[in-house]
Amino acid sequence: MAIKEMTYREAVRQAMVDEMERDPNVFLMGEDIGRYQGTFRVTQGLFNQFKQVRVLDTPITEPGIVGLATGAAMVGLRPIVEMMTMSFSILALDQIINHSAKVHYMTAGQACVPLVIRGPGGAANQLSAQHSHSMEGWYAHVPGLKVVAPAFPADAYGMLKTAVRDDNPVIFTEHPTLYGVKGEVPVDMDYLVPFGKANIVRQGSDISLIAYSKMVHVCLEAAEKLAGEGIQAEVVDVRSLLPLDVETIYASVRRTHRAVVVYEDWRSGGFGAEIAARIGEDCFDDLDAPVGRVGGLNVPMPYARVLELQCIPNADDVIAAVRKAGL
Amino acid sequence: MAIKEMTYREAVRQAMVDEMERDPNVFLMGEDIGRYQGTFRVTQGLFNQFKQVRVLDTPITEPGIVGLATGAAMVGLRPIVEMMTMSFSILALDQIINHSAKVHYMTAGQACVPLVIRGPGGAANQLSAQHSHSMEGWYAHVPGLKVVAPAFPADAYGMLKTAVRDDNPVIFTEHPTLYGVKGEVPVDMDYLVPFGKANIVRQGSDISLIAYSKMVHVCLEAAEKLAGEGIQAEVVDVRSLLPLDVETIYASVRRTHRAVVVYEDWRSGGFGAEIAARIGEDCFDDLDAPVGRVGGLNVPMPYARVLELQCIPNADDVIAAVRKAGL
Amino acid sequence: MAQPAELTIEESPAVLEELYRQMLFIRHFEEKCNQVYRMGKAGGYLHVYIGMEATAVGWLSMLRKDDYVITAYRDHAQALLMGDDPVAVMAEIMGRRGGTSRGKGGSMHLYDIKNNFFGGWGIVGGHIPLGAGLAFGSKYKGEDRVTLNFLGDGASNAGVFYETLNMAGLWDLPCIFLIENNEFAMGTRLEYHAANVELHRKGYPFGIRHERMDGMDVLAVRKAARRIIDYVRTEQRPYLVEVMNYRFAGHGAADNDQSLYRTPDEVEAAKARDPIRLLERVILDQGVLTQEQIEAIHAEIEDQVQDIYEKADAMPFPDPEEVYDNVYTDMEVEKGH
Amino acid sequence: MAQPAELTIEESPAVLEELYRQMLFIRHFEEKCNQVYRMGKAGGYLHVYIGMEATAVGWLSMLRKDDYVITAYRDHAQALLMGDDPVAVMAEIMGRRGGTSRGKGGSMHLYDIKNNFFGGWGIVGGHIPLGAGLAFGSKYKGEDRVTLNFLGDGASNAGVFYETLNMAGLWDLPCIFLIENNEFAMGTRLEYHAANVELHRKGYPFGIRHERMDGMDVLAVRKAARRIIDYVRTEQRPYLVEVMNYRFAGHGAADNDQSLYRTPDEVEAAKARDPIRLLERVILDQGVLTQEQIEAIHAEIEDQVQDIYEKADAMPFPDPEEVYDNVYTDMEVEKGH
Ligand SMILES: Cc1ncc(C[n+]2csc(CCOP(=O)(O)OP(=O)(O)O)c2C)c(N)n1
Ligand SMILES: Cc1ncc(C[n+]2csc(CCOP(=O)(O)OP(=O)(O)O)c2C)c(N)n1
Ligand SMILES: [Mg+2]
Ligand SMILES: [Mg+2]
Repeated sequence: MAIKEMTYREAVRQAMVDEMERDPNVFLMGEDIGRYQGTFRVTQGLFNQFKQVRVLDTPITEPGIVGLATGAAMVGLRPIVEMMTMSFSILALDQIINHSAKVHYMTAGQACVPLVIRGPGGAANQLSAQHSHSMEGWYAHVPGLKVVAPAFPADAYGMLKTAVRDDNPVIFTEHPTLYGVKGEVPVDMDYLVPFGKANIVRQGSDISLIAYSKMVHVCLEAAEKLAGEGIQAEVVDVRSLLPLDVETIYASVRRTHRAVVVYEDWRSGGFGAEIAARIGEDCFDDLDAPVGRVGGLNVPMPYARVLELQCIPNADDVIAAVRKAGL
Repeated sequence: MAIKEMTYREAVRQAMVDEMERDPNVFLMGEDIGRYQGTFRVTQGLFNQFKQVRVLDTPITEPGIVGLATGAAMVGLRPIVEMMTMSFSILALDQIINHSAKVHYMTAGQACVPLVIRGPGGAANQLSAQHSHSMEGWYAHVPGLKVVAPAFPADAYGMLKTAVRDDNPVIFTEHPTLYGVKGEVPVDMDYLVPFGKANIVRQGSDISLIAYSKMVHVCLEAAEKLAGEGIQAEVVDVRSLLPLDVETIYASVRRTHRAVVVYEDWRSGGFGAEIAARIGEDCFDDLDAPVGRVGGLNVPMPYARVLELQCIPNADDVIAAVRKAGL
Repeated sequence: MAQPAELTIEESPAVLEELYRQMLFIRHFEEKCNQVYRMGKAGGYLHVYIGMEATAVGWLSMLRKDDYVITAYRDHAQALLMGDDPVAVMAEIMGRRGGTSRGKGGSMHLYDIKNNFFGGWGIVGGHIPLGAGLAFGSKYKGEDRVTLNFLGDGASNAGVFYETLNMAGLWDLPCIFLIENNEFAMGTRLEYHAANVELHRKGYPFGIRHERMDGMDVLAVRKAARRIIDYVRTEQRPYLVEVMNYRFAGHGAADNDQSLYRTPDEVEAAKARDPIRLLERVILDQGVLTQEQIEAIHAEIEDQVQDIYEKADAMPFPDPEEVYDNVYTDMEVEKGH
Repeated sequence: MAQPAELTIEESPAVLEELYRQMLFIRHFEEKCNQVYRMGKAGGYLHVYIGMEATAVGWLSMLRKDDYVITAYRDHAQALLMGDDPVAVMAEIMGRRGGTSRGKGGSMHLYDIKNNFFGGWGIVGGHIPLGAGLAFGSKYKGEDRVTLNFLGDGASNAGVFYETLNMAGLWDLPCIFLIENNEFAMGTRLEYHAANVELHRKGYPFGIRHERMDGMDVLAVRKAARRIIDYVRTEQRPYLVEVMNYRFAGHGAADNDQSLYRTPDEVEAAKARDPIRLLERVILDQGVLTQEQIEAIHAEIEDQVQDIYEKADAMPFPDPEEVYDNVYTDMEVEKGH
């Protein structure tokens, strides 16, 4: 196993290369992913390496693409569908929720759908109201799907490989602002990071900050600042929303007795509410303060940078919630 | 004001008749709502009374229908779109979330969308996996929408009239199993039930059961049974999910010190999680027990009645949660 | 309406009898389903194929065993013809553990994956891209299968249909889009839901060959089907056919006021071309079977269907705990409310 | 490619000059936008109209003041031509409080509702049914407005487009669907995204009149536009036109490697029919303006655009608290994280 420093973008790409080399049934489809090399350049070089039809440029028809991929998966292919941004997966929700996610159940196990839908989810830089959605919470609500949102290159690599080998439809959320983040990645054909395992990325005894994807980095930044004043925040990287590793989350809360759940999605009704509600239910006696939440503002994403930055939770917002929890 | 006994179905219909008579810009569109009188017969008689184009049979194209209605609303019409079932609104989510809900914000107030989308949401009787969705929680997550889910004929009547007069897009969720429920309705052109007001439909001092739509009736049934053993459950009918009347909910919890949130939607990630999380955050010191939740099973809805009934929360499930809360 | 093709009968007596038996079996099976529904032994939505038998029987009789078939919720005929055990189909409709989906699917969601029948789908239009995906899959693997993708006239308005036609045309998918134009989308007549009633035209913008044809005369159906299936298999290109048939029954078993959208006279007129009667006339004219033999077949099939029903009805309902099975291939779901 | 119409010039010298000024203004405005983006004074996605000017200028010049216009995210030209204050447009693109949407929309979401310009939408295909809704609204009220509904070649694959065509055909909506075929959907060439490259054919299944036409020669555009707008206004029926133009610039301001999808030669060849040059030639040939006058106009417009930019750049950014405004017409949203 070679440890390589690489960006999140490269890690995602390497995972696809690995899996496509390993299994001829793995193929890639999406808008501008081939000849154009992907709008976020995640698929750079893949068209040249694997050629059409294994790297397939599609029309801008998300419902059709996901439906076609689902059908192909039912006869044994293993499609990876890139959503140019996860926001566009809204158009394909019927295909994802009503079809891909339910095939196994409705057929009582006769068929399965080894499908990965991946792409950047969340706000980038002034993409405004229609291009900045956090969709992972919606998907994590849907039985039949698995939903992951890695924060680091190594997890992006290992979890995408796991996703491709999974026989169930997996929603794999990247974050546009993470693509350039670097980290050490154990490049190996069989480096697989299992789903349903949260990861404590920073230990601390005073409060648990629980987050996934980009917000893990925001929490780490907050924890760093808090450490300066002697508050030790533990940061739990949820990584996998469905299945959700409540054990690791609860264990952390039971140690720290305080929790703040942090997510970029609109605060009200986001998946952070589910995590907070579970902690409230199952760690009731362990809590010294209400479970705090930090979410995105409940407004459509505005264009102007000054407004956009208001919407996206930052380290100061997390620190404010830590204060509210009595620290 | 004439008080009339009528069914929930008739109340919805009467509200539409009122508003269409009052305002020529109000019109109705949907699948099989005209000549066929609606699959749930909610629009019975309206085609004969108002004729095409005010009662407009549409093709089976939910995205197109909602988009067209949104455009029409932007130039001053007030469309009511019937979804044959709310499950089918999944196909129109992009139009609803990315267009209808955001027009006012993206235009900074230049335009608004007085649109009502209404129809039966939730499980009826063996409609199985693709036709039994509870969608209201998804919508209640979206800024720019208002979302209501009345449980009684009088509220259905008064809230639908409010919805039609609202200048913002409103999701109005009925429940297929409530259409036959009877109640007294104050029939009057100006009987308007405001949004954002929860309603205590049964008083009690021991625990607050918090629900909307059909689950209010399930909670009332549970409360009745509990009363037999001396437990006084208060039942809070949320009625309006967005805006959400946290004051009434919190006041109840502060009196009873215990709460169970009940919803039919899949338990994990449903809007009940949001309500529970808020109670946990804001009533922390008032709670004698963790906030309980009762939701639908986290599985696609199965067809066989015995399995379907497993999925839908009933009074016994609520009672079990009350016990878990220590009563 | 499309013209019936002229009759130059190519089928052997045995084949003619088999086609007759298949159509008759579907007719009786479907009548039993409606009855089962009225008895309260089936719930939800249930849509029968009565009047449309020649379409599925004709087309499916020309497929190869390894070809793929997919359709919407009006799926009993296809399931039966693809080789699903009729007792398991009836049991599924009745929500029994012995059903094709162990009672989880119901009438609208029948599958027989081992026999290449892929359902059975409830969202109007939703399965159409899945069908293209099946065709994509076989082409990707270098096989020469054909996929037969059924949809209704109402479904032919759905956006995803056009998205799929575009992909099929673009990537040369061996997929036959078969619009069953039975003139109604639930209670809405064709003219009220389609800007132009010639639905086969939808192939044109995508450079996909397309035509309208009769769907009541099973022999004419077979002739056209053979030609088109051959083309699709050989060329590995898509095709769009609009098959004109008519549903004699209500939209679903719960559709109890058909006067809202059609007259009894209209239904009677359509029944003049009842596909079973049309073939019966040929069979008698050609001396394949006598009147008595035909009556015996009727009796035999009626018994057979009754037997199927009784076997299905004797089956148990699913165990409540089964509600949690098959959400994932490899993982349990969280239990409880 | 469609043939250029023959030139029998009907326009007065004043009109010719005005058309020329409009196209030139758009060209310079758009070049300034790209520059603003490179300076980091605009963010997100920004798509300019360079090369396509004759289409919007030609069509919009034939509309009545009360007609409706809607388009996708490549919307600067339409906003400017419909009468939006160019300083407010530039300010919006720069995210300033003085912008058309007070900085909330940005380049992709320009609106001028009082002047009947309805945006400005970022989801490919998403605005198409909204446009039909505008037409539905005017028809419902008994007005004789026309709605001009712009979309791209890439967008013409989107399912909702066909759903909308069907409704427009079914209900006779006075809506012109104008496909701007600029040969690319972002980095994907027409042949790789459309099963058939004659996009006007999409009108056929819906019985909607349809044709392909040149979009580079503004005078030819106007002639066709007049005819079609008259038809749609008088008959109150839809129309579909495929207007052939070409985008000289990248897909968006951030598209910095066009070699991935086209050659410089190809772009040069297309520039032989630069719409501004084509009209310039007419103007010189007809003696409407002299070369010196043309140069003066260029200088004038450049100054004007520079002035617009400077005014916009002097405007403040929105106040952070404004983030909460205009979510609802009548209700505050909950504040805070
Ligand atoms: C997206 C969606 N909208 C509405 C429905 C309700 N519905 C079920 S069948 C049907 C009519 C479909 O007609 P057609 O496609 O002609 O098929 P047929 O029933 O005639 O076989 C409708 C409206 C649905 N199942 N899915
Ligand atoms: C639903 C959706 N999918 C993908 C995108 C990303 N995207 C933005 S523009 C574009 C290309 C559209 O091309 P076309 O319709 O031809 O318009 P043009 O840019 O040429 O004017 C794509 C893929 C989007 N905005 N919306
Ligand atoms: Mg039909
Ligand atoms: Mg284009």
